[in-house]
Amino acid sequence: MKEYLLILVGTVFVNNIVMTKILGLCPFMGVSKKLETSLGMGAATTFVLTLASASSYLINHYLLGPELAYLTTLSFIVVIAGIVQFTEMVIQKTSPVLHQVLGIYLPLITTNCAVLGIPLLNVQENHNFIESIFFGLGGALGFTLVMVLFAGMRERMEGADVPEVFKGSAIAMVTAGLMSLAFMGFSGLIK
Amino acid sequence: MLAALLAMSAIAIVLGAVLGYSAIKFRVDGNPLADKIDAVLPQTQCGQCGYPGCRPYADAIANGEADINLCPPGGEEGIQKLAELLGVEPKPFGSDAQPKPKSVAFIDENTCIGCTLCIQACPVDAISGAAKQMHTIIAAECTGCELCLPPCPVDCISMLPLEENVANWKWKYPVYALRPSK
Amino acid sequence: MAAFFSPFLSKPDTVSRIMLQVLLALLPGIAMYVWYFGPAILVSISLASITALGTEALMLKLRDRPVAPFLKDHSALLTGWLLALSIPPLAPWWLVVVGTAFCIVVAKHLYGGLGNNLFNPAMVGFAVLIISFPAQMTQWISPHGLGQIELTFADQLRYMFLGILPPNVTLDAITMATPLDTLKTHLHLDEPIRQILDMPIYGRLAGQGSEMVSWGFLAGGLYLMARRIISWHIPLAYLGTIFAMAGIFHLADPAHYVTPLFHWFSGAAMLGAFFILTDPVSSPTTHHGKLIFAAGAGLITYLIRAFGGFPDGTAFATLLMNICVPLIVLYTQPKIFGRKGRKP
Amino acid sequence: MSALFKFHGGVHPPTHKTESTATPITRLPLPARLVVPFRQHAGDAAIPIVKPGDHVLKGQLIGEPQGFVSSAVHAPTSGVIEFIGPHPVAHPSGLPDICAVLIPDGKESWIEKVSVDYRNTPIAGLREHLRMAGIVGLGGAVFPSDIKLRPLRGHSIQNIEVLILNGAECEPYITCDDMLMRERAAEVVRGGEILRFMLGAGKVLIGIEDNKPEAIAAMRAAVQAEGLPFEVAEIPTLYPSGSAKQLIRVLTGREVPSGELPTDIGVQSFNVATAYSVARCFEQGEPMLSRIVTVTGNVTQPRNYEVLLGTPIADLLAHSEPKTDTRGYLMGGPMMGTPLPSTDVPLVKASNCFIAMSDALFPAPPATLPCIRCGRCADACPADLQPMDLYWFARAKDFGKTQSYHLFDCIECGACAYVCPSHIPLVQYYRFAKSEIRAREQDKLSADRARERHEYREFRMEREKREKEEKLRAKERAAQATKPAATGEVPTASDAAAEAQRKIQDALAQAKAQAAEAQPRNTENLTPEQLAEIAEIEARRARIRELAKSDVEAPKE
Repeated sequence: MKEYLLILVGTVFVNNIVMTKILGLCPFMGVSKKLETSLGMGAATTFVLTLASASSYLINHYLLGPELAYLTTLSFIVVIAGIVQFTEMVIQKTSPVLHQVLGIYLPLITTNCAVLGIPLLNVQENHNFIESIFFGLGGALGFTLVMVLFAGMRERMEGADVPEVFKGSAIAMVTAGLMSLAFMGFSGLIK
Repeated sequence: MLAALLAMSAIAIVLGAVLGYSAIKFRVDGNPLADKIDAVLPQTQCGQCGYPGCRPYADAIANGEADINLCPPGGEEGIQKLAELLGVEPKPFGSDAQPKPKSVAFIDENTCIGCTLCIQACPVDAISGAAKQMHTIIAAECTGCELCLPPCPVDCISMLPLEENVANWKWKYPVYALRPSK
Repeated sequence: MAAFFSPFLSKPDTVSRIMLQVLLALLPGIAMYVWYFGPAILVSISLASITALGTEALMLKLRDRPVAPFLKDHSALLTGWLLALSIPPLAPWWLVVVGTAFCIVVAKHLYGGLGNNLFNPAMVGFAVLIISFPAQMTQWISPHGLGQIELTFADQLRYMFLGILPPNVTLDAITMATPLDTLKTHLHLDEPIRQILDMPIYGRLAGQGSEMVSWGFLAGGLYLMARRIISWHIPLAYLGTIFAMAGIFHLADPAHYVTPLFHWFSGAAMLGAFFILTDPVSSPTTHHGKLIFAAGAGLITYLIRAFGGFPDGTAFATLLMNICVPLIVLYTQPKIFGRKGRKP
Repeated sequence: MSALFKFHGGVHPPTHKTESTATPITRLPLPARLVVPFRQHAGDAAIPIVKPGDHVLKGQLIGEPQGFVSSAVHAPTSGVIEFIGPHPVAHPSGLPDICAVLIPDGKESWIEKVSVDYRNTPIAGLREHLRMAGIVGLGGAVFPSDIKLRPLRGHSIQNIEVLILNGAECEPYITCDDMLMRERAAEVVRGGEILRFMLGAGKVLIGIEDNKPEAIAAMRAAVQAEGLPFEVAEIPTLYPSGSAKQLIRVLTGREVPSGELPTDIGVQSFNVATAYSVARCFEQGEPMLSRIVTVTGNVTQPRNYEVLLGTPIADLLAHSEPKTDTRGYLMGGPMMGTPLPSTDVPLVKASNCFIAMSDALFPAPPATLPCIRCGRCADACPADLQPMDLYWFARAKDFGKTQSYHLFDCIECGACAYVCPSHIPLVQYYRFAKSEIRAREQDKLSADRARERHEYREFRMEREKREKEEKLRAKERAAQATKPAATGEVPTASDAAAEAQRKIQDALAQAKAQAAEAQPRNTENLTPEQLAEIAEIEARRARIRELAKSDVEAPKE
């Protein structure tokens, strides 16, 4: 059980997929204007990612096997698209407000490189079923945590006296850069 | 090669089934967004946005036909609220639709001939009067939409901007020199 | 002009006086530093100050803001000093200049100048330097009396500015790793703590000279708390968490984990607790928020020191907790008057 | 002595009270002219019921209250109303307001004063009497006192346990309540008893800051003399302990819940000057015509005056001889007061103090720097708010956020701006944000009303259209029912054309017949002269027809 926790904590803090692996930047930049939207987006991405890493393991292990390995990326994308579409319908039904506020970024989860990246990493480091789920969950929670923190910072920066040239996404990029600088402090924490 | 096709089609079939089922189960209709947009609009029903009133403009924005900066009475904060609601970038006003200070219509009583054309034109029934009787505008109800100006045959209606008095005076945004006062 | 709205009375205190107090509070630590490590630090502090003021003036000119009031508020000076104190005194001159310039320009003025920055400028500079120039950042000099070759002040200056060493002296001879660094390297070699601590570099509590410098910063910090410039919440929570964590690990496995006091008086713990974490702009404003912020920083500092890749985690802990400040403040809002539900 | 409680924060500005308490209250001689504004109280302005040129007696009603939250306005002395119209008033906006200018005749002839035995008059009658006597809170809010005495919504009688008389007067420089308590404690205490009786309150606490020992002694002596079970509590000097919510917390330990009224927790508070004017109103039958005012600051004779309402400030200040280096005047205290646009403004019920400002007493603060979030304002805020966050979002005009940080719980006491090391005019930002939010809520209300009216109009148009159609169809059905009985077959298109033609002919014939009958009337029984005259006119008409004909032909050749 210890190594599962280690994977989980590892992917949330040490090698955070947004901060150290620099994956999933477009929703990270696009949705983090407001706290509620980033929470919603985080929840949606966690839901999709956990399902995706679970189903990608099953597909890779049982359906494709070694000789069809070249199909992994293709099949993963199809599965992820299916799951995202399913999630969009669930969200539209349960909370139309969140669906409207997330807007275009909800279907965009399909193209989120983190959502495809993590299953591929799972395959690369051939995690077993439980490990890949924890890895997916950890990656998504790391993504959500960092995006919510980033949304908090951006909401406070709204009122800052930022020079005209840097207003909006420019200062957001700088802040994201400094955030990943800070996350480098964790490097080496987990061997 | 055959196995690959089989595998992919298997995935496709499974996903198709799941999505088809959930499409039926999670059907949703109606568009609650239009009501929310209508709640933000200033309800002057003035038509300056090109739509016959606020509700049609709200529906137009909801299904994406209309832009959010066509409502001068809503002013700057109107666009801000619409942008926040729709999660888009707030756009400044176009050159034609500049917001004007809030004003109220006023009927010059010596030229009014009591033809009731303005009464029929007023979207919020803010003009009291009858055929051949004197007409007057209920200042409290008038939204300043200027729809009563064109139909008046004798042009006796003029728009008076609301002047500041002790009751509706507002504290101003504090301005202070960054340099020391001396 | 500002006196045209009520209230027309105000306390005579000003931002520059507050920052001045903090600068004064740094002096005991700097005195110890000079006493034990020689006057080289004064050179880098003055270099940092000149760069800080120069960059600040330049940025203010670019944003056509009045330069005088902002220069007199000493906030840029404080950032410069904190950065100079956290990098090796014998580091080449351009290291201090680049670091300070980066702090003032990127970490402070890009966000809008005084009061708008989200990260602690000094620590941003330190993090950039330690990641971009790891070699120069480990050239710490040894305290007096450790038998190392003593460079005269002139030699030190020549090395800092020209990079020339006296004829028969190699770089390794005059520099050494920080006590924390040597501890980590030797721990990796699985040597027991007792044996490591017998090395000449270690004094009674921690590093030979650096523990005295930490005492200096502790004295300065207590002065600040006495003058109510900083509140007790952040230092207490930060040092408390480090003490607790170190205590637990030390009790669990004394052979591999040093005593809490060692952690207190080594590296930038004291400097961080009283001067870096308590930067009012980048730390939370609510009392509970300060406690959570400092406790988190303490936890991360200990984790990086005990398990991480860098010798001292204070800088990264500060930056990581600065990221969480807006959220911490959002969720630790105190109950306002009339919402406390207090019925006597 | 009941236990005292503390509230969070508060500041200790230098009090400067001793200057103006040296000399007793002085009565000001009658000024040359009085300017009485009709909006001297919270709520809607009073409606003038006198015309220029009327002669009024001292104490005569000149302005009727209008609406629920309003109060009356009276003539401060006997004289002639010279003019009713806009006149500069002491308002931060500097805008004029409707005032009555009264020229005193010097006789000070009173109206017939009727004292009221409050013990056996119905409470509602007493409240109406207070409203028509223009009694309003003199602590600074000038809220009509009769509304504060009204039983809580839904309750028949008041369930007030504690009545508090607020003599704290925590603002620096102001000493009008202090001098009032020292010299007229008896009437203040009797006024307190009247208020206690009207509220049915069990206990009465009088809160006075401990920097006013003489006032405390005087009030205790008066309570003793009147034999009333009141308790004079000596509270620690701390600004803003005089604010109602904070004083209630200090004296009773209860916190008025945010957004609610003190009466919701069984407490009600009145300023001591209000109690005094209630006593004068019932015992001497005098409406509120004058008040105690402190004139202090950069003047040679700082002291308190009893001044008629409407006295121009210039006259009042002249008595205290302001020094030459005075650069401006302030109404109210230095923490919450407003700068006077000019001294040609009248004294109103809310003006408790005038301060002459000089650079020595009120030095210009150093340059304003950005907020460094040092947290001192949060430690000083008596409402436990986070002023730096409120400032941050008010400056960014993000009013939704300011409300989520409880902007409307801010009592604008100025403690935060007082301790701010960057000297930011924080209260000004909060006032700006509050004004904007109130204006937007007002717009929202009128927008909703406009939508309702628009939707009703649409509905009415639909209904009218439907009714018209039904009427039309009904008429057609009725017309249909009668016509087929006569012709039996369906008229073809050509028949229809012939039908129309026939109709036109009939109409033409009828018109010609009418023209023929139209004889010139009244041609019989005319006198000979009239007949001659008609003949001459006929002749002239004939000649004109000739000329007209010739002209018409002339151009043709």
